[in-house]
Amino acid sequence: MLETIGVESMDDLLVDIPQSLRLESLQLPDGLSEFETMTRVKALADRNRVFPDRLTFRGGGVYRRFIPAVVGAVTSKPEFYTAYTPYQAEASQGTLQAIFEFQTLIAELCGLDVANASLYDGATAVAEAAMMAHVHTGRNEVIVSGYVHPEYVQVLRAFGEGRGIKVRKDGEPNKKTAAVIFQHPDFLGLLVDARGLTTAAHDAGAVAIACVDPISLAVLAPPGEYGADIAVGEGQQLGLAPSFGGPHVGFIACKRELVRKLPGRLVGTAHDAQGRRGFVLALAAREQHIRREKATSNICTNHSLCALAAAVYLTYMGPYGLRHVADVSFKRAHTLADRLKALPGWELAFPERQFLNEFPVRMPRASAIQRKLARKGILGPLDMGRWFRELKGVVTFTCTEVNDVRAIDELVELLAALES
Amino acid sequence: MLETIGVESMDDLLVDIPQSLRLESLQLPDGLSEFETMTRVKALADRNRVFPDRLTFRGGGVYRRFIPAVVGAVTSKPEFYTAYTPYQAEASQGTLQAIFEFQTLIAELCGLDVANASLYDGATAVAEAAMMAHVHTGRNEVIVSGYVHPEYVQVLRAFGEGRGIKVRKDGEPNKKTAAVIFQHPDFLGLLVDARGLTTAAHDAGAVAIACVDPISLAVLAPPGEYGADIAVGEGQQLGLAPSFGGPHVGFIACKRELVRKLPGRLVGTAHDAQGRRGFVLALAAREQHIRREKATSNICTNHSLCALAAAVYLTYMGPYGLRHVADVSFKRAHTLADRLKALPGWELAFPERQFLNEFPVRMPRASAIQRKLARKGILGPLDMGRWFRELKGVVTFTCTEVNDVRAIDELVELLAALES
Amino acid sequence: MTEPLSFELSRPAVDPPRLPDAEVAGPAPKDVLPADTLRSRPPGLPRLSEAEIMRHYSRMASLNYSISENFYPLGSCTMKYNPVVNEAAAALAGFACLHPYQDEDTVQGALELMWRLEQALCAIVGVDRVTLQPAAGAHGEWTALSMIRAYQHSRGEARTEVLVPDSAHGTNPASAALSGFQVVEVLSGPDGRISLADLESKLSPRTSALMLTNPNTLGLFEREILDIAELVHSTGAMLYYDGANLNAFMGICRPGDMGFDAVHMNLHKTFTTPHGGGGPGAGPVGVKEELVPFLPAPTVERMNGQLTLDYRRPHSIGRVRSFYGNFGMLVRAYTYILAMGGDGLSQASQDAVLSANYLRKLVEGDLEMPHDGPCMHEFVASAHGLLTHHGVRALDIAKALLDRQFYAPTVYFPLVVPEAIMVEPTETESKATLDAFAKAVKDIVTEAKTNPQGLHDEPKHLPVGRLDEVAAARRINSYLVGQSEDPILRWKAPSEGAPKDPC
Amino acid sequence: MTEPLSFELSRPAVDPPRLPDAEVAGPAPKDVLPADTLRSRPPGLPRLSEAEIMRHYSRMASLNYSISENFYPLGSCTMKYNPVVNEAAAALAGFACLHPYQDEDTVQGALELMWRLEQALCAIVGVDRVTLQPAAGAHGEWTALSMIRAYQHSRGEARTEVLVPDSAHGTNPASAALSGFQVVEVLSGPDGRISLADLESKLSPRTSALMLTNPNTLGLFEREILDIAELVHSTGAMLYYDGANLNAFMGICRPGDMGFDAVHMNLHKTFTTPHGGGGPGAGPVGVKEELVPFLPAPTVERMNGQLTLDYRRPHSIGRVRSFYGNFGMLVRAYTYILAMGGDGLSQASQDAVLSANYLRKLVEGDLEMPHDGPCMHEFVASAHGLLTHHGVRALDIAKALLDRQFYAPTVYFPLVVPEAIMVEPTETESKATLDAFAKAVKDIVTEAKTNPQGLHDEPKHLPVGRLDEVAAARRINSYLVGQSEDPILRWKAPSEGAPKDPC
Ligand SMILES: Cc1ncc(COP(=O)(O)O)c(C=O)c1O
Ligand SMILES: Cc1ncc(COP(=O)(O)O)c(C=O)c1O
Repeated sequence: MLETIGVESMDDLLVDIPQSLRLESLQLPDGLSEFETMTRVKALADRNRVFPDRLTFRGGGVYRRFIPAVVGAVTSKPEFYTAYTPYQAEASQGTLQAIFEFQTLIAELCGLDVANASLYDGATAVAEAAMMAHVHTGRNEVIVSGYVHPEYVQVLRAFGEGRGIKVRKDGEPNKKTAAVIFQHPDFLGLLVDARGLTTAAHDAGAVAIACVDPISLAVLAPPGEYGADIAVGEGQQLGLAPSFGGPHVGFIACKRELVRKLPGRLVGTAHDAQGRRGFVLALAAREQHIRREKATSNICTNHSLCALAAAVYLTYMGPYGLRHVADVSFKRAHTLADRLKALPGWELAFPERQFLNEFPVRMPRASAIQRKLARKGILGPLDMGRWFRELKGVVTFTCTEVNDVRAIDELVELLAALES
Repeated sequence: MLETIGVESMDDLLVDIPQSLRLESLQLPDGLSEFETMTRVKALADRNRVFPDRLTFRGGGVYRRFIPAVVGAVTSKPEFYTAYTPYQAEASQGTLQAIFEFQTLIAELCGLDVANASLYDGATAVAEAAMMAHVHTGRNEVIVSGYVHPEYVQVLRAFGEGRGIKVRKDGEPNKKTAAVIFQHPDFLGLLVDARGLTTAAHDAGAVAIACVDPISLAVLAPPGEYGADIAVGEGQQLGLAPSFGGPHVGFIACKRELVRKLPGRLVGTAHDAQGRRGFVLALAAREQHIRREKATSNICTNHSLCALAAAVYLTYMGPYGLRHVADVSFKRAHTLADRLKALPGWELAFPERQFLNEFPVRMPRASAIQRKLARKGILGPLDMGRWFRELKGVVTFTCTEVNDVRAIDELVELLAALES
Repeated sequence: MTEPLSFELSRPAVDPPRLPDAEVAGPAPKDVLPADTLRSRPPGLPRLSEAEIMRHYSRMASLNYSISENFYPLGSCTMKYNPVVNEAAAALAGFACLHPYQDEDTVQGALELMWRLEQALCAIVGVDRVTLQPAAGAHGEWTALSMIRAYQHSRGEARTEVLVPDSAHGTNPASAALSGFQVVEVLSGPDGRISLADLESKLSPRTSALMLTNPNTLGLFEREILDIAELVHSTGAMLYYDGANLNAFMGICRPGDMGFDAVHMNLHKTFTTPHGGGGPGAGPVGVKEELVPFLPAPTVERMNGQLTLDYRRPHSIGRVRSFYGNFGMLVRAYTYILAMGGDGLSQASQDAVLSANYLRKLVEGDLEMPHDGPCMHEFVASAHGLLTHHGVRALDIAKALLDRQFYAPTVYFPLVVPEAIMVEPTETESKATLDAFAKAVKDIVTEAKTNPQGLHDEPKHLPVGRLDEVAAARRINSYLVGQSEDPILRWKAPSEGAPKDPC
Repeated sequence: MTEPLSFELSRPAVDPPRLPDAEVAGPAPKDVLPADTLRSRPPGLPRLSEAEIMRHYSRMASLNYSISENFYPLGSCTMKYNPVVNEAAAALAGFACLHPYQDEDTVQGALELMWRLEQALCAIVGVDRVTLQPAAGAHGEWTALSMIRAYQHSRGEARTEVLVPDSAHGTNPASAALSGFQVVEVLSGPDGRISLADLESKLSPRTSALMLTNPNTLGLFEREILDIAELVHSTGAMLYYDGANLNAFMGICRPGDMGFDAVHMNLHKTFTTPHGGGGPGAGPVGVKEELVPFLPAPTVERMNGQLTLDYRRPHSIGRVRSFYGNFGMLVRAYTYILAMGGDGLSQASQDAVLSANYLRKLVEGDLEMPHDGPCMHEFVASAHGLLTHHGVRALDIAKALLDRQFYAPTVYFPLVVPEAIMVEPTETESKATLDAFAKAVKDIVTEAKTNPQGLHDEPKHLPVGRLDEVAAARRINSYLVGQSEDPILRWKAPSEGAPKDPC
């Protein structure tokens, strides 16, 4: 090949690199065979502790759920996972159609008009939504109402910093308010007054942004029903492994009038000369590759494959399967809550509030108990005191369809034994 | 659908079934969700003990070897694994070409003219080869020379039973002898006089059948080089998991003059009207669906997907990769043998014989030691006394590229500690 | 687009993959083994990078039709959807990494699975014990016949004939022959069922067994099965059930109750283990009490709460394959049975029968139906009239279906129907798919009547057109008789030392 | 063949999948929650069986080109082969099943992997620390600029401008704007490199940073990089490296040594994590000493032999995403780096440069090369002459390549080359593939000169022909302004209650 090029050596191709920059070699060990590589990587994996699904009662934004095998069978298809962003539509109809289906599924779940192709995660989805509100209203303040996932709020703050968006915790919206952001159910698992918050936002001319749990929407009124303008959320529960926090998938859906402000990719239908329907990247004029510094967002690579997983998951479940999952999780969590609050010294932290399948409990001697649970292979509840000073001693438990009754029994019996 | 058919109920479609035969229901529990199913199946899997690759020193026909990830990536493609036997060639070119490549790879390895599409396993491959020899020579006796895998011999006996083929252990071939069958290296891992056995068979007008280890053929003279007429073997080492003994893959290759006697599928090239090359099932007139009771074999479904795995494995390795694997295994096994024979009371069972990577050792207090090895997570050697009275106290050890030096150290140190 | 062979893509510039080093000193085989035991030159394996391998096989995969992308109504083959959870189950390290010679106390889960699968299969087909050893249906047939022979032998009977209907699958007579029996053909009657009269005339003291599948290969239930069983048993012969058609009646009836003494099952048909492009499958055989002593060894037995492999079976026919059968396929089938349950399996069979009758109804205006319905899980149509009147054969219809994204039905089988087209839709296909297939058949038949020549040129939209098998056979023959050096049955480097030589 | 939407395939007759029962008594949400918090009707999800889902997505997959089946020379995107072992590594239960809020002592292996990956990336690009949090390249750009702003802020500087070359990727100005900076464009000179004179004229005390990729998006190494760095640093601004082009010189040179203060890396380009049809990727950012205090929290630190997540970073810009980044992608990249080693990575970059120059040479007779070589890992050609003389655009060439089984190069980027065709072959393609691609280009250019109209009609062999994006945009606009009720951006049931309604 060098001969064809007409040079003598590799160095002739690297002439533009100043000699002073040239390296002898990388300060890294030599390569390994696949077998040795995998042996070492597996040794690292083995140094982590895997808690079984059924004994995992910790949530806080990442949940154990049943993942149908068909999800992995689809996402592991190289035709999907080794394609790029579908710039050439005619040779990317598989990816484009999958995104189009994802957009529709999310819009349906949220009861809103249009959803995008995906965002990185729930946290950046909240931040992007705030940016939309900021641009839409021309206002510089967003209100975070109630217990929104603390990491989402941190990301929102970091995002807002550059654009001069102030993040206010609670309080009444006013005419400086670009958006009211709430999570429903909130970070503690409690239902909030989504309708009231939406109305208050609208009354102040602000945008209402609902951060939602997609599985809850099989049961709860979707944001579109109570009038929220933008719905965002984290899609991990829709067929994605916990994977130490990522990759998962953020989603965002909005009303028609906000569509031009949406960040990221959007896929729409188009037709060829023979009238065949196909799918294309649409409204690209919002995006960085066309609009550069005037783009609605800088996002380019998003989380397409995770969106595909979510689409397969939702299609597997269908409307009634998804509701069944939500119902089972609800029933089990309520059973667990009833049994926990009967333990001496335990009480629900907000007994007057409703929840679905995650709930806050006041638990005595939290850290000692956590250690004992771990020793028994149980991933116990999540300590809220870590983030909220006022919630010292409060933990949240999560139940889903993977926590069978025997697992709940095991947990409660162990706790009862510890209390006695 | 019932309406279209023009009946009222399912029962109307089942009218031909005598009422007395109709069941109320199956005596089986009701079905389960995928999640519960997998939980139960996994509970069974968890009741088995998995010895790590590197600490597995047991062989005897099934070996731990490095399986490149690309093998699974190919065989898990639904286009391959959910297709049927390629009856419609135009819509099955992928499967047909894969088989054609497998046939070529096996023929190349064996140094013989033609190989078939696969057989069930090494044992039935031996039996089918004997059947070929029986038909080819019109003779009724086969000689099994030396330590051929005892289960292969059992299958050969069962196969022979119906056709009246007598299986003789060792002895000189004579004019009643249809075939001389030997394994090289043999069941103990020792090289045999393949050339001499082949010549003796030919001198008596018998067919020489070599049962070979495919990885050994990267190093050892292939059957074609020393004149064997048929080569058979077990292909598990070519990219297939141990899987408690199956599914693996049998292979068979032969000289040109025996091709019409081959059992099972054969794929060949053919061309379409435009001159494009394609692949088709060939020489079908040997087979059961055409020749029925006069077929060379009754085999129909064979082990195509396993053959595909083997083809990918061999292509990944290439000629020099495969030799490297054989060399590494050889060196490690010889190191282990040297260290074992230095242990007090231990000795090579056949010190005058050559071996590649499996070898017989006389070991004191075998069963006590095995128990202790198992306790340390080591799958120790295989007891030959189980099959051969004369080999009481003899065990075989196996080393491959997965048994790293630290594993060998661990094993030897543990044994040394037990001996002192 | 076709794909070159790996051998043609091979490049000498490709380094072998990185592999572990020996890490120990010591000579290589070539340094110590006698020269005449060594290979003289490396085997002619191709040399490709992993990237090239992946692309090569991915492209080949895309040349295949498969149940995952296409309706695959291949009669007698029960091409139903293979749940992906089966694959996950078989891949569990606790199964995939087990050495067959591990000590029994370390494989109790595997033995438990085999035990439970055996129990479930017994319940489904109505037998007393099942061997899981046979690797496929044909292997099961032969295993069963061997047991029957051993049983009769043990009673001092030397029965030498096996009766096989003319509509039987080719493996039936082949298995009988392999077991050393004479094959005697039994004729079908005009209603597509076995002719009782003919059966009676062929039965004799020499008869060892009658091999039967029910519903038979025409998709028709042998209504007189109880009479057949009585007749066969009355001569002291046994009744063997070819289980390829078990998908027709799980939970509806059982071969054991019909009087069958031995039954094979194709786990790769009825129990959704994938076909793999031609295997691996699994062909367990169930038997009634009197055949139990003759089962292949080992069997799985429960003793004092532990499961154990029982090798001490003095009457056993021996071993029919190494180890314990295609264990990985047993895991898949067990997973399927667990997920479906008794209720699910019954429903599956009912839906299979419903699909077949529905589709039969849709196409009966287009294709001749040589036999009256209702059918069971499949039906056989005929293109005989089309051939006579329009010169269009079953093969042409098959190829035309390929061009319309459908895999073809089985054609020219069973042999008793001229220009047979054997359609098995299975229960996992939607009505929409059946409707689309029926429409394709209608279109093709219309084309057959208006433009038969067009059909002869199909398929046109596949990677290759019809391949000339006759020419291929001729070239193979030239090779076999030594008139040519191109084996056709394998790739061969153009010539020694030519650049294509991969080494 | 196109594939209907899942919503169009949906059938009300399909039962929901079997799912675990609650196993506990107790009311369902609808029985206890206030009515106005409840959903009024089920969401419009499709209803398909698993078999139908598998077939639906399998067929869709077959409509895609991908690196596993096609050469994919998409410039700037580094579409190289993704080793399958990466996938196996990420799927290990010890990684895939970790909850991000597990206690640190239960995730030491994961933290160790992150630590080692950070070390390796530091060594490769020549920086002091790396944050693994950003989810993609653009996210990394924004993270880095945020750190630079925070750093300058901490020194009391309020720098408001970021300089971006006219050849830069769109995410560069977009990220700068998102970080609140004014974007100032720097012009390229006639040799395709940044114009030092123009740079000097745009630099000012307001300048916060210059964003640069090197080799730049024309595939050309910025020969004067050391002068550029000095110039930028002399004004107190910082130098930011867009790591999309890192594949050009691993082991050959390092951005850190060139003078870059912050560097993002696209693990989904250089380090073989698959692109997934548009992510997920990972965009770690490496920084020099002075920016370290501003890294997002948490960082991974080693303390007393234990690894820990350090949240107490008072100067940190905060958090840029939840948890610790796209951990699954980090596992893949680490696996790749381990397998390749320092030697393998260096070889990869050299091979990438070799491939690009070879391919450039092959096509330079057919396509204009606006800039002199040698190039680095990619090159940019132009169809400007073809457009002027034959009316054939870069887009036409792209579509014609699709018809020949090749994915198209990036077109119309970078913006500084008219009718740009940006080709990045990568090191994992064989010479045979490059030759075949060059031949296809030659054929297409010949056709452009002889039969330009023919090219406008391509692609002809794909599931759809060219799609009318303009008409689509018009219809979307109608919807957005309320003149139509078809959103185009999603499927909508034909009308309420119509049979297509999936619920
Ligand atoms: C009716 C019938 N009998 C027997 C068999 C043989 O089964 P196998 O292919 O598993 O050996 C088949 C399958 O092709 C069949 O359809
Ligand atoms: C030069 C360049 N910069 C930045 C990016 C943005 O990276 P990402 O898509 O990962 O956000 C890309 C990738 O498209 C690129 O090619």
